[in-house]
Formats: sequence, structure tokens, C-alpha cells
Amino acid sequence: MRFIVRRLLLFVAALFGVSVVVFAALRILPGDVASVMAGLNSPASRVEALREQFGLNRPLVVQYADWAEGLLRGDFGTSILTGRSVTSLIAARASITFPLIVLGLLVAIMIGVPLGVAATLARSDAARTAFHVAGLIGGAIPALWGGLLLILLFARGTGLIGLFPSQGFPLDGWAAPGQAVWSLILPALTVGIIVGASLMRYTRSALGDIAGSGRIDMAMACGMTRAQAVTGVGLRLAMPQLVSVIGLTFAEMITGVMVIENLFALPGIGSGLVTDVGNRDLIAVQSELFMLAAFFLLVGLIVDLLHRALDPRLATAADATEVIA
Amino acid sequence: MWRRSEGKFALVVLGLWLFVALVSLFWTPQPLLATDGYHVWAKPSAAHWLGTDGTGADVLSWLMAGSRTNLLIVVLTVLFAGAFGLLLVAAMVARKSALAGASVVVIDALISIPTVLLALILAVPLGASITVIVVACGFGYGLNLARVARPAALLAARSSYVESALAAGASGWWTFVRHIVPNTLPVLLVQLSLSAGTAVLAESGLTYLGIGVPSGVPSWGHSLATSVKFINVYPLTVLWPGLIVTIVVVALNVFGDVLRDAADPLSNPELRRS
Amino acid sequence: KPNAGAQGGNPSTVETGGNAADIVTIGLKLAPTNLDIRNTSGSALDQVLIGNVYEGLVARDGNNQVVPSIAKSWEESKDGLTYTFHLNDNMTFSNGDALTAEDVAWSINQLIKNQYHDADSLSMVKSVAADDDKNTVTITLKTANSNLLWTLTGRPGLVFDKDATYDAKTEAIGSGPYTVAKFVANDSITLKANPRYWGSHKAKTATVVVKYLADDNAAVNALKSGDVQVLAPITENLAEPFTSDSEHYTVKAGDDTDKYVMAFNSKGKNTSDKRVRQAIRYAINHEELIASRGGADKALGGPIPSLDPGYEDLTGLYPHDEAKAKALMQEAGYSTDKPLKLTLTYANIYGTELGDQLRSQLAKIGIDLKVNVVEFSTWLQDVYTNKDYDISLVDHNESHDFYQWADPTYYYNYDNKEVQRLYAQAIAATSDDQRDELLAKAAKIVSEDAPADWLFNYRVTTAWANGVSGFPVNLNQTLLPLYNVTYTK
Amino acid sequence: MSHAPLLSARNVNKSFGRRADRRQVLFDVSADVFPGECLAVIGGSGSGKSTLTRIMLGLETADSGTVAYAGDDIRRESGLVFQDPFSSLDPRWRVGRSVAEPLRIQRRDLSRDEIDARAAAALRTVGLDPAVFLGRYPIDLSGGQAQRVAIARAIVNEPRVILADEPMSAIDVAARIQILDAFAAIRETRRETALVMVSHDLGVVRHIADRILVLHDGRVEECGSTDAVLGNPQSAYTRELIAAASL
Amino acid sequence: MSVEVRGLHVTIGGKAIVRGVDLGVADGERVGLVGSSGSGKSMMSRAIMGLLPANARVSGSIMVGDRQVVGAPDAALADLRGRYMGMVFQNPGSSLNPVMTVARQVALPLRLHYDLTKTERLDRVRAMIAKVGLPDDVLGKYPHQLSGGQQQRVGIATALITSPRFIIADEPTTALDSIVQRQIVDLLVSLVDDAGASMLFITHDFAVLARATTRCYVLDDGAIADFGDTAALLKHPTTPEAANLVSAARTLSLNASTLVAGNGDKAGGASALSAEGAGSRGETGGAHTQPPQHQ
Ligand SMILES: Nc1ncnc2c1ncn2[C@@H]1O[C@H](COP(=O)(O)OP(=O)(O)OP(=O)(O)O)[C@@H](O)[C@H]1O
Ligand SMILES: Nc1ncnc2c1ncn2[C@@H]1O[C@H](COP(=O)(O)OP(=O)(O)OP(=O)(O)O)[C@@H](O)[C@H]1O
Ligand SMILES: [Mg+2]
Ligand SMILES: [Mg+2]
Repeated sequence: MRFIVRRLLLFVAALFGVSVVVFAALRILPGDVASVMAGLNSPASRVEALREQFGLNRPLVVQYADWAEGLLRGDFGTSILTGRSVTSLIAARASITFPLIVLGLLVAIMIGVPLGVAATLARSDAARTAFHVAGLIGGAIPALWGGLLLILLFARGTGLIGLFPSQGFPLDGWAAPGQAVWSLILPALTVGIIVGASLMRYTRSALGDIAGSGRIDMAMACGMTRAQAVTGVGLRLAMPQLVSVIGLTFAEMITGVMVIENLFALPGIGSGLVTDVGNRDLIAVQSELFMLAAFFLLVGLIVDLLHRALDPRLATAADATEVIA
Repeated sequence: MWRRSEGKFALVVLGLWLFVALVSLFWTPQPLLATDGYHVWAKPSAAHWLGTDGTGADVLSWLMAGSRTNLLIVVLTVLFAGAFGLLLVAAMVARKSALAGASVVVIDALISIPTVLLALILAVPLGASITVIVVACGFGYGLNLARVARPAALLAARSSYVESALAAGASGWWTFVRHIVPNTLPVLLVQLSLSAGTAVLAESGLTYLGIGVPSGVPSWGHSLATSVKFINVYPLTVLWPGLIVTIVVVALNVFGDVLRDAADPLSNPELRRS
Repeated sequence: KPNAGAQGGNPSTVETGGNAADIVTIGLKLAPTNLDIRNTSGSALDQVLIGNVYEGLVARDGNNQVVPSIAKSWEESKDGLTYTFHLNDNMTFSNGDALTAEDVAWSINQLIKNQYHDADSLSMVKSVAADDDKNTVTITLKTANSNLLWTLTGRPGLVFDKDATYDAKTEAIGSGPYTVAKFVANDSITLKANPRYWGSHKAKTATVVVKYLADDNAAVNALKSGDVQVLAPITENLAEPFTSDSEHYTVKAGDDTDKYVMAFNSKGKNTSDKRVRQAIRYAINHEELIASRGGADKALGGPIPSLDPGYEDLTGLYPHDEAKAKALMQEAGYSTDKPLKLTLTYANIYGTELGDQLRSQLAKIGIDLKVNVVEFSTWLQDVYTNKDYDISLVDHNESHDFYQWADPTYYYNYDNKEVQRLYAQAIAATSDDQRDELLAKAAKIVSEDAPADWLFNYRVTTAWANGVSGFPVNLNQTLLPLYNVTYTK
Repeated sequence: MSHAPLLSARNVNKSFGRRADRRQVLFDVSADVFPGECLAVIGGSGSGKSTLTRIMLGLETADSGTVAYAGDDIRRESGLVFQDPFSSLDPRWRVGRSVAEPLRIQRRDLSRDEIDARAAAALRTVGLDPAVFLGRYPIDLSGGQAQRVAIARAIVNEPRVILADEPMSAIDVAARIQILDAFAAIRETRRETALVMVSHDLGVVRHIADRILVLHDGRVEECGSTDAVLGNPQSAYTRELIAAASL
Repeated sequence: MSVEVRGLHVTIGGKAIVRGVDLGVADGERVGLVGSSGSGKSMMSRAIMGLLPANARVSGSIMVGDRQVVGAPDAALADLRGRYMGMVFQNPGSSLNPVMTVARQVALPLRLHYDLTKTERLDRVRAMIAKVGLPDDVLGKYPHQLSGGQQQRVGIATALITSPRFIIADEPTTALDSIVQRQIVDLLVSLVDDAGASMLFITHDFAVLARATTRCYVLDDGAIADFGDTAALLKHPTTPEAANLVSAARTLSLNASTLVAGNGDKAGGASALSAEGAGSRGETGGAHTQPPQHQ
């Protein structure tokens, strides 16, 4: 219990820290949204007028307080450039990015965990080597390149075996769920295969450690076959570790996702962020960055709590340091 | 190391990398800066073994020169991550439980922030630069390193040999440098080699997003990013940097595994011969 | 004969029959961030909204000539100070409101009063008055301005509904053949035929979707896979698979007013030395640059492109001549052994290739060019606003923009009294010939002074699937009337 | 055996944990160690044996009570031997380096050669041939050998007190004899050295101890000479302990 | 159930760990296996259970009842394990599943081998937990919430829940203090005897050996160095390896007489005291396969 309270306090503190860092960092950027809006060939007076209109001339502390106060109310402000509420902006983009991440993760888990188990169970050296090499190569492919290869292979219209659309998101978005999912398949496969390969290695090493720990022996002595013991007992024991790994992977996937979004022309958070930074739409950018950071902090928090829930030994420990590993 | 086939592979690839990076400082098949607008996207020829890119520059020369940038990035990132990670490990195994507890929780919180977010924020004041890659990756991987190394480090920190050393009057620092680090080294080596590989991958991703290596600086990510859009027209030009990155990353990962086994007296009986 | 260029640019003569698709998807590159055409700069808005959603008092055709639009005709007083526009009858906005002279006058007056984008191009306007009974609008000027009509074809002449209230950033209510049905920032705009459209440019296709494909590869894949039927622009080098597949695709480059202006800071520490500037102009091999880009672009020796008044082929002024360039550098005190360090700053939207090529070409004459590719907003701040740069590179795609060279406060820092005088005369000219002559004269002086090098006149390459007709090829990055577009499978 | 204790603990109390988890593991424990004697600390698992020795050595601080040492700095004049021979030797250090570590920490005045010589001598004392063992790694030692290396490490700086916390429960019977022989050899050569040995193996204790301290649930159950405690146990708990050990 | 090991060889990574072992446990017999660390005792037990690591090469024969273990498919072995064979591990802390409650842990072999309702299962588990002397409230606890002695009892309960006919106990008491150690040994012996099962007891503690077994083998470096009646062997070891171990044990025992008197209260080992008990030793190599005369 004390742990949870402490972890929550830390979460809040981290959120505050992130908000300050994000806000401050963005103010160092040269140029502002007013000059972007005015563009070439507008007189300076117009830029100044726009600045005044958007409140960009107020002291930074006031601007921060204004923003932070909005955040507390759950109001992320209004994007100056697009005129839309940042909340709806983020929601629209997140409705592409998060399904993509989740799909990618599903692919990764579906590839990584069974292969990891298979690699653990493999009895012949040749099979083990094959899994090893596959895992190594899969995890070493740059997302950008892997995506291109998949496009070359499977993109509808251009690929060798045209199956899936390779760019864009259906205009109707999730109103047409079939199409929406369809357009996310290649991107999700790209992220999923790469992440799945490393997940496979994690699964294998976690299972390997457990297989040597006597718990598998015990289960087998009770009458399980090796396969049963590894999938039943081993996976369950590896779960806390795997949850942590997946949590981290989740966060790290966003890099690949940003690249992939650009490559597949998906108007998600990744591609949106880059444009917004370019346009100096700082209110939108700071809220988006803050939201993303908050989201990943939240994932971290959930993973930590889940980790504890999954391991009864941790559930009663006051401090993670008390239990090794 | 050499005796195992994967060790051979890793050493050959990494050796070649180092060699090419050094050579590229003095010599490339074509001058790096030479562009030729009349011969863009040329097919491989005697003068241009891998053809030319969109400016008519020699692809091979850029890849060779790119190897030194990537080497620099990898070395700096690994050093940064290693130093930062070790610092965190030191904090986590500190005998002051407040420091240890706080560092664990802080790491757990920070580790969930993706590298690319950090890079995006860093790129704000710094612009696209190698520094962005090194600092963002180094920071993220350092956190990762600390987290992964924690069990081994804690095991060592609470071991009787550390107790014995402490009982004999050793300082905490002595035990950290002489006992805890060497006994965490296998994990550190593997993790650092993973970080090195990830840094190569991150370079290509961040450069593609425009927050990595600045224009005009040769790097594999640069070669990849500039040729990517021509994949339908000139697929070979995209093939090379991607292939190089993949092979190098595999080699780095394998290198870590093999190095761990080869450099650790526990797993390498050779080293135990007196 | 409005939009002759658009028609002329399309070789496909397939008649649209019953099997014409009721939806055409078009892939463009630069996306607008919002729809507020009165406040937000950027040609992406002009491209998609003008002539499609909003209409101007007058319009432009594919040859950059002024043609009627909301005004069916106009008269100009002898002294060039009064313009009377006669409007069409029974015009309506897409919301059903009638479009009257009142709306026209209100729109222009608001622009001037609120200093909306481009308001300063109407600084010579004294008053705008509507006569609803006669259905006319009268514009009175303080000084004669030969550019007024052309100016009114752009944003300053757009007519908005005085009585409508809507969020201009996300919605648009105009009088054009299309309405905006859906707008996803940075992604797409869905245009639906305006059922209340009053004029002769009735939409031939019910729905036109404009997709913004920032990534070139995604764009090519989109056309290949049939997700879009038209791509404009497409990088010439990337069009190869379409060029070679003429059975299914058509690729064509159109004329445009895009000038890749490589400006030398005329007050810069090193670039204030005319010899250096001239040396750079001699050193640059334009032909090679154009060749590397696929060969569609046109060489441009001065500030005025062929579609603009005052054009004259000035490419002979600074031919590629490395020896001469070297000699000039030598005079200025530099050589390959003792190179001059200069920084080229430009926005990342133009890709890194140009920078690499320029560095390579300039290295030969003793210039060590550092290429600094930045975000557009950074460029705006450092170069455009603070004029803190050595060399800059921008695609100035505006038309009729010679004024930049006559304005010493513009970021070029170019200050030539003779040019300023000639330009003022050209503007005050009451005949087009006189105006063109004066502009040509001024342009030549500018080019000789070498305050910049005009790398080339960028010509936009458009690729479309055969079966598409009516898509304008000329000027389509600023002016893209879509009413004529159809797609027959 | 002199009458002034070399090391003495008085009324030591010790608790672990905080708030609700707080648990006292030592209650008013007093113990004396005299020069040259061997004191055995026995008791069930978790009775506080290790904690007591750690407090006496200064590795842990008592909540209340005093620990007095009749010398300068107990850390520099004591040696520590742990139960598990392998975990108490750094697996990545050669034996020679491990044995010499206390010297390298404490005796900055010694030259490298002197340090090596002393480490070799310590190994010889515990019956290991330096030529063979100095260069080995712990993984290549048998349990008995490893434990003797750990003892060599504990005695290398000629401590006045050796604390051995269950030094032989993890090795087989034959190896235990070797360890006992090693201890005997040390007591032979350095008669002043006191030995505190924690153990629950009464056979071993009977073999080596002069006096026995019995701990039970953190309290001193009884304390007396070996013969007295084993032959005529005063408390019920001690009797039970002896009976169980006799099987 | 009887166990017959014939000419067993186990090689791991080219290293011979078990080298030609013949060993037999008759129905209802309690047999000991002693030997110094690393002599291959655990490897023997793993071989019999069919739990050898994947890279181990096995040859020879191991008959459990009438079934051959060597070379049997994993599924067949799984059917054997937990149903007919049970195993008590040395270190309960690292073998009990940390995410299973005691009840689930103990019920595992039942779940795997018998089709019982939940309540039936729980009843049996409860009875078994009571038999090993644990209070009812441990059922819902996790292993880390139990003491070492309690954990070991859970391990024993798990091994015995299906009333297997053959039990292997691999150093089940080394991690425990002497009082608990004694309780555990007695418990194991009584339970095995009550069930009429046979047991192979691995230890290197002679006091424990004498208490728990009637006959024993001495393993040295992967081969049987000596075997025979426990009491006799302890009194008169014939081979040097055995003698070495026994003399060391004797030196360190609290009082020499208890060592041989050990087999004590339960198994009527008093006879072991007599020197004649050793009489059966020295006979043919096959003698040890014969069922002992059990009282
Ligand atoms: N660092 C610690 N934190 C919390 N409790 C501790 C700590 N160290 C020891 N204890 C507790 O103190 C009690 C006494 O521990 P100690 O190690 O002294 O026992 P012991 O007599 O040495 O037992 P054993 O024979 O098992 O080694 C035990 O219950 C133990 O759980
Ligand atoms: N997985 C393995 N791979 C290779 N060698 C092994 C493996 N497991 C054990 N060994 C070796 O096999 C030999 C016998 O080991 P085993 O565990 O059977 O010994 P033991 O008699 O049970 O010893 P202890 O009393 O210490 O438990 C040892 O030399 C050990 O090093
Ligand atoms: Mg202890
Ligand atoms: Mg064993």
C-alpha cells in the first residue's frame, strides 16, 4: 500500500516535471506561430498583431500558469493554427496511433511469445540456432527499411503480392472499422515483427532462467510434460518480467511508430507532432508532448502495479529493492 | 572469441566497420563532396561500385564515410549510457536505503519516457545534430542499463564477498569498483551491446524524422532516409544502407554475447588458466 | 475562355459518360493547417480553396491572365484610379445566402480594416463601394496601380458571406462549385459539389478528395495502388515508373511561377562584396542542377518567370563559367586553398540534395559552404525576420512579386534606387506594354547586380491515371480549379 | 586464557523493519570473547546468531547496548568467514587476489611482493599449496578448498578475532575435517587469536569450542564451557537441541 | 514399487557424470544414497525421474515398476511422475512455485492425474496438509510467507498427495536447522511407511542416513563405491571412499554411539546396532536388489 501511494506521488511529481520541461524547452525554439501564420511577405505589424491576438506577448510564467491551470481542468487549450481544441486534435490522431501500437504489440506478442517458448523447448541445436538467428535479424532491421520491404512485398498495387493498402487511413476513420484495421495491418506488421523478434529473445531468456530454477523441475515432478511445464508454469513465472519488458517495449515502439506513420502516411500523433513543431503551434505541441509523456508514465505506473500484482512476493514487499529481480 | 563461428562473424563485421571508418577519413573511392547532376541514380559501374545517389554522389563513398559517423554515435552513446547507467547502479546499490529506494522509483518512472520524445524535446534547442541522438539515446539506454543490471548488482552488493571486503575496512566505492562492477559486467556488456545496436537503429529513425544527423553529414541513416523515397525506382540504393545497418546491429548484439562469454572467467575456462 | 491552360494541359480527350466515377482522389503535397484563408499564409490554401470553394471578384486562367469570375466585366477609368466591376446576377453562397455587391465590398473592406493576410497589397485602395441596385462594385485608388486586377485574383479579391458565422479555421462558406465536406488537418480535404452553385463552372464530379501526402514514397504508392488518381506534384525522378507505363499513366510538367531564389545577403559580411556574389552566379551550373532533378525545370536568369509580366530571358548574363568565378574569388582574396566560409540556410521542405550539390559546385571556386537545413519557422525567424544569414534558399512561388526587389527592407537587403524608381513607374503605368517594358528593365538591373541567383524556374510535374481529365497542369500549386476534373475508369 | 575479554557485548537489543513490520531479533544479549579462546554460538535458525556476530563486528549497529573491543579498530583486526564458501569469494577474482584483499585495503605500507608473500603464507597455514591455488578461480575449487581460502583471507592480516558464521554447513563431512584442521593450525600458530564460531552443528562445536553460547529466539539461553553445556544442559531448549542433533 | 537401475551412464557436454551405476530399490524399501558433493547423487535422482537436462546423454536401463524410463517419451514419463513417483526437493524455497498458493501447489499432481471435483481435491489436500503437521490456514498462503521447515512440509505433501509408490528425496533437510531436520526426516519416514511406498533418500549426512534408511549405496565420482546394510556400512566400511566418509562423520558426531543407533524408534533399526547386521554385506553384487526383510 505504501508503495502504491509512493508510486502515485512520484507519478504526479513526474507529470509536473514533464510539464515544466516541455513548456520551457519549446520556448527556446526560434520563430513562433504568428510568423508562420503570417508567412512570407507579410509586414511585421501583422505578425505583431497576431502575437497580441494569441497572447504570445504575455510573460512566460503567465502563459505557463494559464496552460497548467487548463491541464488541471482537463482542458489542453486550443491549437492556434488549426483552431481546434487540442483535446480533439489529440483524440483524432491517437485514434490512429494507439490502435497501431496495440495492433503492433499484438503482432509482437503473437510472434514473440510462442517463438520464445518454441526456442526454449527446441531440443535440437539446429532448431535453437535457427530461432536465435531469426531473433537476432528480426530485431536488427531498421523500422524504416523493414516497412519498405513489407511494402515491396505486400502493398496493394505496388507489392509483389498485393494484399494490403500501404498508405493513408480511410477518410471515414473508424466509422469504417474494416477498412481502418486493414490499412493498419502493414504498419502494425512492420512494428510487430521488429518488436516481436526482441520479445522472443526476452521470452526465451526469461524462460531459460526459470527452467533452471527448480520450479520447472517441481512441476514436471508433479506430472507435467516439459512443454506443459514451460508453457504453464514457466510463462506464468516469466509474466512479471515479460510485463515489464512489454511495458518498456510499448514506450520504445513509439519511435518506430513515428517513422512508420510517416512512411505509411498515417495522420497519427507521430507525424502530427513533427508538423506541429515545424509550425510552432506550441500550445498544441506542448499538450501533445505532455499527453504522450503522461501516457507513457501511466503505462509505467500500470506495469509496475501489474508487476506487483503478478508476483505475490512483491505484493507484500514495501519496496522493490527488497526483492531481487 | 575467434573460435566460435558467431564470434568470427561479429569480429569480422565490426573490424571491417572500424577499418572502413578509419580509411574513409583519408580515402573514399570518390571525393565525398563531388556531386554530378548529369549522372544521378547511376547504375553500379567501375567508377561508382554501388552507383550514385540523387545528387550524383558516389553511394559507396557516402556509406563508407557514414560508417565513421555511426561509429562515433555508437561509441559516444555507449559511453554516455555506460557512465550514466553505472552512476544509477551505484545509487541503487548504495547502502543508504533512502538513496537506493529513491533511485529505483525515479528510474522506474523515467524509463517509461520514450527516447524519441526526449529526442524531439532536445532537438528543439539543439536542432538536428549528433548530440541529440547521443544524449537522448544515452539517457534512455542508461536508464535501461541500470534497470537491467540492478538484480546482478544487488546480488553482488549483498554478497558475502562484499561484506567481507567491508568488514576488512573497504569503502563503499572500493567494493563498487572492484567487486560490484566486475560482477555486473556480463549483464552490462550484453546490455551495452544491445544499446549500441539500438543506437544504430535510432540514428536511422531519428535522421529520417529530421531530428538526427544534420544534412551534409554522411551517415547510414542519411543514406537510407534520402534514398527511401526512391525505393520503387532505384531499389538497390535503398538496399545497401538497410542491409549494412541490419548486419552491423546483428554483429553488435552477437558481439556482446560472445564478449560476455569470452571475457568472463566464469564462462571461459581459458581465462582461468594461471 | 477561362482556364484555357487547364484544358490545354490535358491531352486526354476521353468523353465523360455515364461511367465517370463520382469520386476522384487527388494527391497533393503541402497541407494547409487550417482553412482560414484570411489569416493563414501558405499557397496550400490558395491552391485548394480559391476557385473551388471561394471565388474572387476576378480570377486567373492557366496562363496567369485575369478573367471574369464574380464580376462578369469591369471598366477602368482613364487615369487608372477608378475600377467599376459589374457582377453576375443571382449568385448564392453555399449556405443559400445571396451573394451581392454588398458582400464584395464588405469582404475587401474587412480585409483592409482588419489587416488580413495580403492586405498590404491593397494599400493603394482608397475606397470600395457597392451599388446593390446596379449590381456593381467600385474601387477607387489613391494612385494608379497596374497590378490591381491581378491582385484581386488572389486572396484580396475573395468574396465572403457577410451574414454567415462559422469557424473559418475548420469550415468554409463560399460561392464556388465545391463545398468543404470534411477537413482533417495535415491529412485530407473532402470537397463535395455545391448544390447551390450559381455559375458556369459546375462540378463535374460529385466528390473530390484531396489527400496530402507529405512523404514522396507514400505518394507514389498511393498513385500506383489506385488510392489517388492524380499526383501533383511528383518529383520528376520519381515519376519514372509512370512515365514508362504510358498505357496507364500520363506524366506532364506544367508552367509555373516558382522561382528557386538563392539570395545573397546584400548587407552580409562577405556577400556584400559584389565579386563574391557574381562569382557564385558564375560557379553555379544551372543546367546540371536541372538535369539532376529530371530535366523538367527551366533555367531562369532573373527575378521574373515566364508567366509573369516583364519576363525576358536573362540566362545569358551569368553563364556557367568556372574560370571567371575563380578569377573573381581570387580578386576578392579567396581560393580553394584559402576558402571563404559561407553558410547556406534553407528550410527542410526542399530536401538535402540541393544543399549538397551547391556545396559541391561552390567548393570548386574556393567557397566552403556550410549547409544549414532548418525548419521553415526557424528560417522565417533567422533569415526572413532577422536577416541574419549569408545565403538563403527559398522557392518563391508567388506571382507578380517583383516588388521584393524594390523594397530595401525585404530580407534580401537589396537596395537599388534605380530599380525602385523603375518599379514605381511600372506600377503606375496605365498600359500593360509600358508596364512590362519597365519591369523587364528593372529585372535586368537586378540580375546584373547579383543579389541572388535564380537556380531555376520550378515546373510542377503532375502524374495521373489515364482516364482522368480536366486536371490543370499549369500553375497547379497555387491555382487548382477542380470543377472540370473527371475520372473514367 | 586471560581474564580481560577481548571483545564484549553488553545488553544488546536489535530490531529490524519499520512500524508494523518491526521485529526484535535480539533481546538484552551479552557475550564475552576472551583472547585465545574459541566461543561457539549455537541456536536454531533465525535465533539471531548471525545478527549478534555482525553487531560485534560493527557491520550492523545495535539499537541499544554496547560493544567494547580491547584494541584499536575491530574492522582492521578481525577476520570474517561466511557459511557459504563460494558466495564469500568474488567469483571473478583469482584466489590470490581475494586472499590479499584485506592487506590491500588495510596495509598501504606493504609492497606488492610483501603482500603476495603474506597471502601465500596464509594459504599455507590452511593447508593449501600457494603454487597451485594462488592463480585459481573459486569456481575451480572444491567446497572444502574454497572454505579454506576464505579462512586464509580472514587470517591474512593476523587478526586478533576471527568470526566464522556457520563456516561449514554447506560442505560435506570430509571437507569439514579439513576446515577444523585449518582452524586448529591457526590456533596453534597464533595462540592469542580468539575464534567466534556460529554453528548449529553440535558435532563440530563439540570438536572445537572452548565455550558455548546458546541463543534462542534472540535471548541468551545459556552460556558455559563446552563440556558443561553439552554434558549438562541447563535449559529445556538446549536439551532439545542436543537431542535433535544426536538423532 | 521397485526401481531397478542397470548400467546407467549419464554424460553431459562430454563429461561423464554417472558411470555405470547399478542400483535397486525393492518394494516398500527405504534406500539411502550417500556420497560427497558432486559425486552425482542428484543426477541419479533426475535420471530416475526422467528430469535430466536437455543436453544429457543417457544409456543403460532404469525400470520403475515394469516401465522403462530411459528413452521413454516425455508424455509417458509425465504420466509416471506425480502419479507413481514423487520427489522431495532439496531446497523448497526455490522449487515451490512462488505464484501458487499452498493449496494449489499441493493439489497440482491430483489435478494432473486424477479427475476429481474441486471439493474432493480440497478435502484430500486438507487431509494431507494435516498429515504433514501444518495448520489449515497455510492453504491460502504463498510459499514466501512460510518458514523453511513449513515450506519443506509443503514439498513433502505435494510429493505424497497422490500416494505414489516410489519417493525420491534429494537432500530434503540440508537447508534446515537440526530440530526441524529431525522432524522432517521422521515425518517422511513415517509417511512413506504408512503408505507402504518405497523411497530413495539422498543425503550426505550420516546421522540422517542412519535414521531414514535400512540399506544404502555410497556413490563416488559417478560410480557405486560401496553398498549394503546401512548400519553395517557405517560400522565397517570396506572401501576406502566409504571409510573416509564414515570416519569423518564419526569424528564430528556429537557422540559416536548415536551414529549407529540412529535407525531408532520407527523402523526397528535396533538390529542395526549389532555387528551381525553387516553380515549380509559382501555377498554378490545382486544382493542389494532383493527386497529387504521388513519388520
Ligand atoms: N537485514 C535484516 N532485515 C530484517 N530482518 C532481518 C535482517 N537480518 C536478519 N533479520 C531477521 O533477524 C532474525 C535473526 O537473523 P539471524 O540471521 O541473526 O539468524 P541466525 O541465527 O543467524 O539464523 P540462521 O541459522 O538461519 O543463519 C531472523 O528472523 C531474520 O529474519
Ligand atoms: N547441467 C549440468 N551440466 C553439466 N554438468 C553438470 C550439470 N549439473 C551437474 N553437473 C555436474 O555433475 C556432477 C554431479 O552433480 P550432482 O548435482 O549430481 O552432484 P551431487 O552428488 O548431487 O552433489 P551435491 O551433494 O552437491 O548436491 C557435478 O560434477 C556437477 O558439476
Ligand atoms: Mg545466520
Ligand atoms: Mg545434489
